[in-house]
Amino acid sequence: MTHEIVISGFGGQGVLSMGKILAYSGIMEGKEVSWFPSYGPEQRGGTANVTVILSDKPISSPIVDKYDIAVVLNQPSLEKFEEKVKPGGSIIYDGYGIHNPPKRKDINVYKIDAMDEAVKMNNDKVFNMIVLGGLLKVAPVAQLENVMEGLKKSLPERYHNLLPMNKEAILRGMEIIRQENKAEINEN
Amino acid sequence: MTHEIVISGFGGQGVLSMGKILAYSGIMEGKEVSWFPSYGPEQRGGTANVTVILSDKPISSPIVDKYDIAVVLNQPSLEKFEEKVKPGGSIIYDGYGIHNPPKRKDINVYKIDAMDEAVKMNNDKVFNMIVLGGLLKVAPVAQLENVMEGLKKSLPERYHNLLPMNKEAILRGMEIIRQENKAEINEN
Amino acid sequence: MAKIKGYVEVDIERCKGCDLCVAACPEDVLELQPREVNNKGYHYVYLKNPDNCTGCANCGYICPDACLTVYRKKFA
Amino acid sequence: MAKIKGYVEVDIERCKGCDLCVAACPEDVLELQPREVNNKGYHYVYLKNPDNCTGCANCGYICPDACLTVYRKKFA
Amino acid sequence: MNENNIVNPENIVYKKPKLMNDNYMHYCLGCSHGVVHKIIAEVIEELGLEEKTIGIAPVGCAVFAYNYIDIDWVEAAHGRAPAVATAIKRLNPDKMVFTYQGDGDLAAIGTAETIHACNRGENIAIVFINNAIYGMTGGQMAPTTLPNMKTSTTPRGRDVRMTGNPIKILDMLVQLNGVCFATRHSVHTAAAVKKAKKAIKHAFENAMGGKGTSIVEIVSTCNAGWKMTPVEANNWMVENMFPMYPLGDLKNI
Amino acid sequence: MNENNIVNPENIVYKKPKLMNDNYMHYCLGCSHGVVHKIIAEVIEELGLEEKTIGIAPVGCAVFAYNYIDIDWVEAAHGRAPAVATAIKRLNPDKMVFTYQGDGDLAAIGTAETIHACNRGENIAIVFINNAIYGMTGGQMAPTTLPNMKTSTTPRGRDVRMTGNPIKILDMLVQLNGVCFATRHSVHTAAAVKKAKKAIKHAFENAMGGKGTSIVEIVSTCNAGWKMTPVEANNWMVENMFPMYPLGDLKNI
Amino acid sequence: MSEEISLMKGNEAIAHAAIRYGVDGYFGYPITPQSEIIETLMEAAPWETTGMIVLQAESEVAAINMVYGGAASGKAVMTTSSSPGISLKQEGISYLAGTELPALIVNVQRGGPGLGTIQPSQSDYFQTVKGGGHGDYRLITLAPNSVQEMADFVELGFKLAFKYRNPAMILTDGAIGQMMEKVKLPEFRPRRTEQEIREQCPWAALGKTPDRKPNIHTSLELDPVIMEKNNERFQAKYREIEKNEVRYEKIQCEDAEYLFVAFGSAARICLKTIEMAREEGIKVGLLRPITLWPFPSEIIGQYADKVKGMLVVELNAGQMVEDVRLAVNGKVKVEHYGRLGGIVPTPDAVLGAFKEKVIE
Amino acid sequence: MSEEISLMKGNEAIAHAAIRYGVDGYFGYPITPQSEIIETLMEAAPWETTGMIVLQAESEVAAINMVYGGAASGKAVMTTSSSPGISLKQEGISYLAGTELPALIVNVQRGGPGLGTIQPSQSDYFQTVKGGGHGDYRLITLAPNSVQEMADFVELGFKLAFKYRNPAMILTDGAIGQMMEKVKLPEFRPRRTEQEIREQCPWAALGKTPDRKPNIHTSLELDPVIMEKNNERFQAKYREIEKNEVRYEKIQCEDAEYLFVAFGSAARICLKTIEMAREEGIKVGLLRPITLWPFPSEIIGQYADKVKGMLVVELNAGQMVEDVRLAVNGKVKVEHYGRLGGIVPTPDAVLGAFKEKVIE
Ligand SMILES: Cc1ncc(C[n+]2csc(CCOP(=O)(O)OP(=O)(O)O)c2C)c(N)n1
Ligand SMILES: Cc1ncc(C[n+]2csc(CCOP(=O)(O)OP(=O)(O)O)c2C)c(N)n1
Ligand code: SF4
Ligand code: SF4
Ligand code: SF4
Ligand code: SF4
Ligand code: SF4
Ligand code: SF4
Ligand SMILES: [Mg+2]
Ligand SMILES: [Mg+2]
Repeated sequence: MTHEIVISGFGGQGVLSMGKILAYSGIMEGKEVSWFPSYGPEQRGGTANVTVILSDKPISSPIVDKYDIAVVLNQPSLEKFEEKVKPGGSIIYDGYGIHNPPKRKDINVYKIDAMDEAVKMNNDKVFNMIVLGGLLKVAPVAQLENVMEGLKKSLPERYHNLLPMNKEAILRGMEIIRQENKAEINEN
Repeated sequence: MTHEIVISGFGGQGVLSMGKILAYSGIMEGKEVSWFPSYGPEQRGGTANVTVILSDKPISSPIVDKYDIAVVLNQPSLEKFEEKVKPGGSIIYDGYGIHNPPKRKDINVYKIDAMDEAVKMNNDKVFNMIVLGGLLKVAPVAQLENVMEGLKKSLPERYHNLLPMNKEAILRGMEIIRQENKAEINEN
Repeated sequence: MAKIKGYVEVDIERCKGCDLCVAACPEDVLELQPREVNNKGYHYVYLKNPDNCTGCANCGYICPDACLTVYRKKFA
Repeated sequence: MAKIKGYVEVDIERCKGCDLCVAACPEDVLELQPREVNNKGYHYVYLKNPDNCTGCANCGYICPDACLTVYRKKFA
Repeated sequence: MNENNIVNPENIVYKKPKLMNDNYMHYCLGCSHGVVHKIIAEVIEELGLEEKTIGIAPVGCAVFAYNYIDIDWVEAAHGRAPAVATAIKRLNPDKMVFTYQGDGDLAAIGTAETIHACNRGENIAIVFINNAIYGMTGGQMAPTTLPNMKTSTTPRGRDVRMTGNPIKILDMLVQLNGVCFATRHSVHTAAAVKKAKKAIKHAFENAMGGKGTSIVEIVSTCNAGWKMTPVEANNWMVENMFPMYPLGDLKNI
Repeated sequence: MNENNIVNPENIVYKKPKLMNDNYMHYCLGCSHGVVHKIIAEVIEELGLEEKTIGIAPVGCAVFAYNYIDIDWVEAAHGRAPAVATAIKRLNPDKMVFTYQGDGDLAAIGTAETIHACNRGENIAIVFINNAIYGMTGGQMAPTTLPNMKTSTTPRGRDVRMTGNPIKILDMLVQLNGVCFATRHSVHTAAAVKKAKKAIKHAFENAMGGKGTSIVEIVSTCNAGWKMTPVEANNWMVENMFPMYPLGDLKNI
Repeated sequence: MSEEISLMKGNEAIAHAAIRYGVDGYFGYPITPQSEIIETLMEAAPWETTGMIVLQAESEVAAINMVYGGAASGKAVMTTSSSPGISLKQEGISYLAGTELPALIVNVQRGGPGLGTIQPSQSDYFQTVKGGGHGDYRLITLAPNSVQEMADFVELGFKLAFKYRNPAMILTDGAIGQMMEKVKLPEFRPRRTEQEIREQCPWAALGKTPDRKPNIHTSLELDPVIMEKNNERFQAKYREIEKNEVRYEKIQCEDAEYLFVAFGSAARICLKTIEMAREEGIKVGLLRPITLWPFPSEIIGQYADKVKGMLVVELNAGQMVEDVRLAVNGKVKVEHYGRLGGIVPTPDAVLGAFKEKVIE
Repeated sequence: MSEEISLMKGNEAIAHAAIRYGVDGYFGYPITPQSEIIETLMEAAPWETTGMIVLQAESEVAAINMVYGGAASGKAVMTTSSSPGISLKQEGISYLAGTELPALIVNVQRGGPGLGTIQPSQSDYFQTVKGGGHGDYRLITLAPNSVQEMADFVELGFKLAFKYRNPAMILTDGAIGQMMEKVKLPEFRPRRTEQEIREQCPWAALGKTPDRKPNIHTSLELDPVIMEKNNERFQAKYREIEKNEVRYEKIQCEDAEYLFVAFGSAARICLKTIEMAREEGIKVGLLRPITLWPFPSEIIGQYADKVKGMLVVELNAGQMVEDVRLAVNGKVKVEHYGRLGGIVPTPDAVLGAFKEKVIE
């Protein structure tokens, strides 16, 4: 089983590190993984994205242009990636960042109000963990314990005290994600 | 008719400009010419040489490694070029610069005491013109008037007052050159 | 006595919410939108206390993104 | 009175006849060969007035080609 | 009082310069580059040099300067802007040619080109943005990085025993006869902006007047590279950069 | 008196240094390079650094320095000797590493490498032969060529309005904290040679002592490039070069 | 999960592998997309552990000449950059080759020409394997296609460089440099002591000991007769390397009726294309050159007798395809599919091109 | 004798031709064997006559970037150097290509690699025609084989450079640069006025007038989609040049059973070899590429059907031979004879090699 996932949002939204945690989780799960970022000049702002592939087999191309799952955290990301989701695939979007939700009918659409939830939790920093929780709910590519292992690996030692808070955020994300559309596939 | 000539001596002996005058003379005579110098880092001393080719036909290679005539003005030059004279060709050497004269029997050997003559004429600068005179005697590749035209062309205007003196030196060179060996060619 | 009043127009879509104008304003006129963002995702600046504005243009000079048009008028 | 005498040996084949030692010698000891040249074609230096030499080594210091060995001895 | 009384073109006291177009600038929020761009646009306009100016953009965050000011531009290879400007000015002596360069561009890879253009006294102006870091490539150490300052290639702070002290390139350049004007400014307050503008104007006038090379250093912030907010960066600059790079004229003849 | 009384090893007061081999030097008659080579050979010997020294030869007339002094040598690309020396010294901190460079090499194409090695305070010594010309390539203008001086690329004399003034690179380098010793000498008299030797010795000691970068400029002649006899060249140097490049220490800490 | 497996970028892998291999010195100048290499090194501060020197140079030109100096003293030294920076190093690279010094250079390619783009590209193939610098020389060229190979080729590059006294290049690109994959880093290996270097590299300029002649490193020789001899020695060495060091990978080539030839990131994409093609029943294999020089001409020549056609896939306008054609020498059709300017083709685009150009 | 004929070095001919052609600016740094070019210009002081600017730059890197600047302002500008100096210019050359600016660069080659030798060589062929700099670009490359052509190709080089907005290179060597031959210099041609430049080169950065948008010269494009388009435009232009601008000379090819392929000074030597071979009754001709890029592949391909074998003669270890083989595509044997490190082969050595390698 191979999951080709793209995560996309504003520069500061923790897109790349969310991808990294996901990839580490995959490793903990014993999978092959690849993580391929968009990269550019350093200026802040603008949109960043990362392609994460998790697979039971060696990964051939780390670069793809159709995705099983797209996680989009702002409007430009949705505009860029909506059309690149495979029919029958899924899109997850954040309700705060996106005003015009996805329109495609042949994909599963999930909404997660992660930003609002983060504000509620009084902690901007967990925004991307909430999203990750949502993603893991939709596509359980790794078990929670392995995700926590991956998180541990990808955080410097000095931040390990934050692990419980992150776990809570992930769990919260799993709870609050809601399906808005179920893919209608016309096989003809 | 093609003449492939090399002139070789110490850096300061006016070898390159002698070659240039010869080449210009050839042009005045209506010939095709080429002039190819040895070149190196600028330091004084060491040996310089120039290959001059005069021909009725377009010149193919300006670089050759057998010569019809070699004019050698110091010992290292003789050592380098004696073997490169074509059988039946000629070598011209200056008696002051060369202590061990050429040994080959299959070439014509000419001696010219140009340095001594220049001292006699009280003018170091005409040394190379005396040698040129000798060369022209041995191989009349250009008529004197054309040589003088060539000289004029190759000298900056401000030195044109020196033309008569140079002419005298060339004539002197024609006079003092002496044949020391006549080529014995074994055609077998 | 003549009274000087100012006003500042913000080009919201150019504004990156850098806060420099806010810090530079001597009259506490400006503030970043606490929640609203523009299309680039920035909390842009708005006039919290427009009446305080003197039109001194400090904000305009230091805005790196040339978002601000500053007006100033003397009232009799 | 003690008398100091000097002498200079010239490595003729290294000498390029640059004349610097000649100019540097305070005792007019040295001169370039007016006619003779070495194998490189240079008019090398020789001791024209060897008796004048004091072994001050000026010539040696400034010779760029390290041709000169300078001797110096005090005679009682 | 109604704001409509005020919002009227005749009451405008500050606005985006005419020569600056509407393109959205790629710079990080709060980056000093934008302020300097505005100044340059204003000065060109005020001197009436729109049709005579050729700007040389560097490799650095300001590489896209050409997208924002509507004059003719040439984007130079990293560090080579002074060489590029030299040729353009020599070949077109009646034009106003200026370079716009960062500290990495001007004082690291471009050291030779900077010094020799200044030494020849090329009639150009150099606007030098010293933000003590390589902004564009992600915040590496620049020649002007302060001692103990953290950058991505000096994660524990610049150790001057390993990497040398910050280079005060202006102090070196003023020694060259070709330099007619060398000055240091900043753009963190309205007053500073006005002074910097005067300096740049003077530099551009020198370039047109054939007086030699003028160089205007703008001590700047790179809040992204410094990992601060723009406001913090300004304060940090005043506290830390100004002592090392004191503002004011170093030469003006 | 019999000369044999004198010609005896024990009476030798001056001779070719031991570290200088018998190879015939390629330099023009009277070239200053040879004198400086002798000094370097003597200093290395006197400091007992034969086994610890690595010399960096430039591209310039002294490119063949490696043929004459029997130590380990690395021939650097034109202008890059300070970079080459930087790495060798950093990787081998107990070695004595020096560069030997001409004015074209050090102050034209190598300007950036020179300035940055000095700024980092690399523990190396730089011997800088300033003969105000590109000797090796046939006498073109160097950055240090004097105003109105004729060279093959300034056949009517260097016009400083076109090419700039001579660069006094030492005056720029002394401003850098990394430089511990900067001094100017010549080798046209025995006394001068002795002083130059002391300076080079000090520089080499600094390099071993980890005190930073030392640079010894030797104001030199290039009689071939200057189109004079060696003796004329020395006189011309005293008259014309010394006023522009005054001898003496610029920095010694 | 073994503790040894980490997830990191190709650029980071190079840095960590260099420290572990016992590299003595790194000299570099920042440029996207490879600045992580120097940043990772600076973060790791190996001068405090292995003694490795890491220096941010004032320019790429300075950096390559630092490498030249370090190499001349027998040290294992390296530099890394990306395309424009590599162009600036060409004189220095030619000097390394002309002086027969071992060194490792990494080019994390981006699209050109000029300042170009920072996205991945393979358009410096010619520059690398034909000679971007002047003179007849060759760079041993390794083309990793994974983060693991980024790590592994540091050691391989140095081994080959020292074995043949020749600079080696890792030619990779922004995709491999920026992506993260699992990687097993090599074991730590102590840096060689000066004594070891003096023994293993008797040519090293480390100070002349009385038992030997001076070690002189120069590429200059004014006597053309000697210079020609030097060049003939280089050429003989190159022939030797061509004989011994060709490396490539064959993937599903046994029954292949068609062949892809691709290296580095392009080869990764072809892997997926092969999967797709095989699903459609098209028998296609991939020949992946690992050494770009020496080039696997012989094996490609052999396949020319077996397959019906070849497609060379590159992130450029057609460079390696020339070497493939030279190897094939007219025996079979060799087509090229390339994308330019930082675009990385998708596997289906490659498949489409393959069908259009190669299968009639 | 016409007054117009002079005797001069190839290097001098380039300088005089540049002045007469109305070149606007020369920027260079001395290096043997081509310093006569800048020296001749400085002696001629054209700034006093035609207004041409001549500047000795602080380095080759500065010089090529001056050329870049001058070219961006629409001027006819040039630089000259020799092999190591040309290596330093590679970044700048790639920028010129990436920004589509016309300029003339002259490489008077010497032997390499490294500092090498100052004697003639042709070992920068690959560097020139394949891309010494980074990215997919091409240099229009002219290879003169006489002093006359040195003079003539200044004009030709600029014409092509401006026609296609692409840098052009004269690739020659120390032999052609240093030798004197008769030459007829071109007529004086006035330099273009600013008005003319504005008309002929509307892209020139000369100050924005109200009637047009800003002229911006940049090779940067971060959007790979646009960057690919740029590159596709370059490639289309290159195809156009390949279609229109191939130049070569055929000598005694009509009845040839064998073919020499050689350029520049090597071609001169082959001329004599042909004479010698024909005296022995061997029918051999010479195909001399004048443009090295675009390469005369088509005509060589045609001869592959006619002759029994080809010998490529170069002053290098085998570079152009690859392009000949690509053109021949296996149809006939293509052998190589090269001398290295500054050695210029003699005509009989070439004849010997020909007999040994090509005639069985
Ligand atoms: C030859 C070359 N080397 C390196 C780079 C990468 N690079 C781009 S910008 C830059 C430094 C920018 O720093 P600075 O000049 O200080 O400008 P800033 O971004 O800080 O304004 C570097 C190293 C490049 N593009 N070209
Ligand atoms: C990259 C490069 N550029 C130019 C040259 C040619 N070149 C050799 S030596 C030299 C200048 C020498 O002048 P200087 O450094 O003053 O040394 P000098 O010969 O005067 O002692 C030049 C330009 C070269 N070899 N390499
Ligand atoms: S004009 Fe002055 S008072 Fe008004 S908002 Fe701006 S800074 Fe504040
Ligand atoms: S300074 Fe400009 S960009 Fe920054 S917050 Fe104020 S208006 Fe917005
Ligand atoms: S030692 Fe002194 S006195 Fe003797 S020759 Fe030399 S310089 Fe003259
Ligand atoms: S200084 Fe030396 S080289 Fe010159 S003349 Fe005297 S001994 Fe000869
Ligand atoms: S990285 Fe620094 S210099 Fe660059 S745009 Fe951002 S703040 Fe400005
Ligand atoms: S050219 Fe000048 S520097 Fe070079 S060896 Fe001759 S005199 Fe010395
Ligand atoms: Mg900066
Ligand atoms: Mg010099």
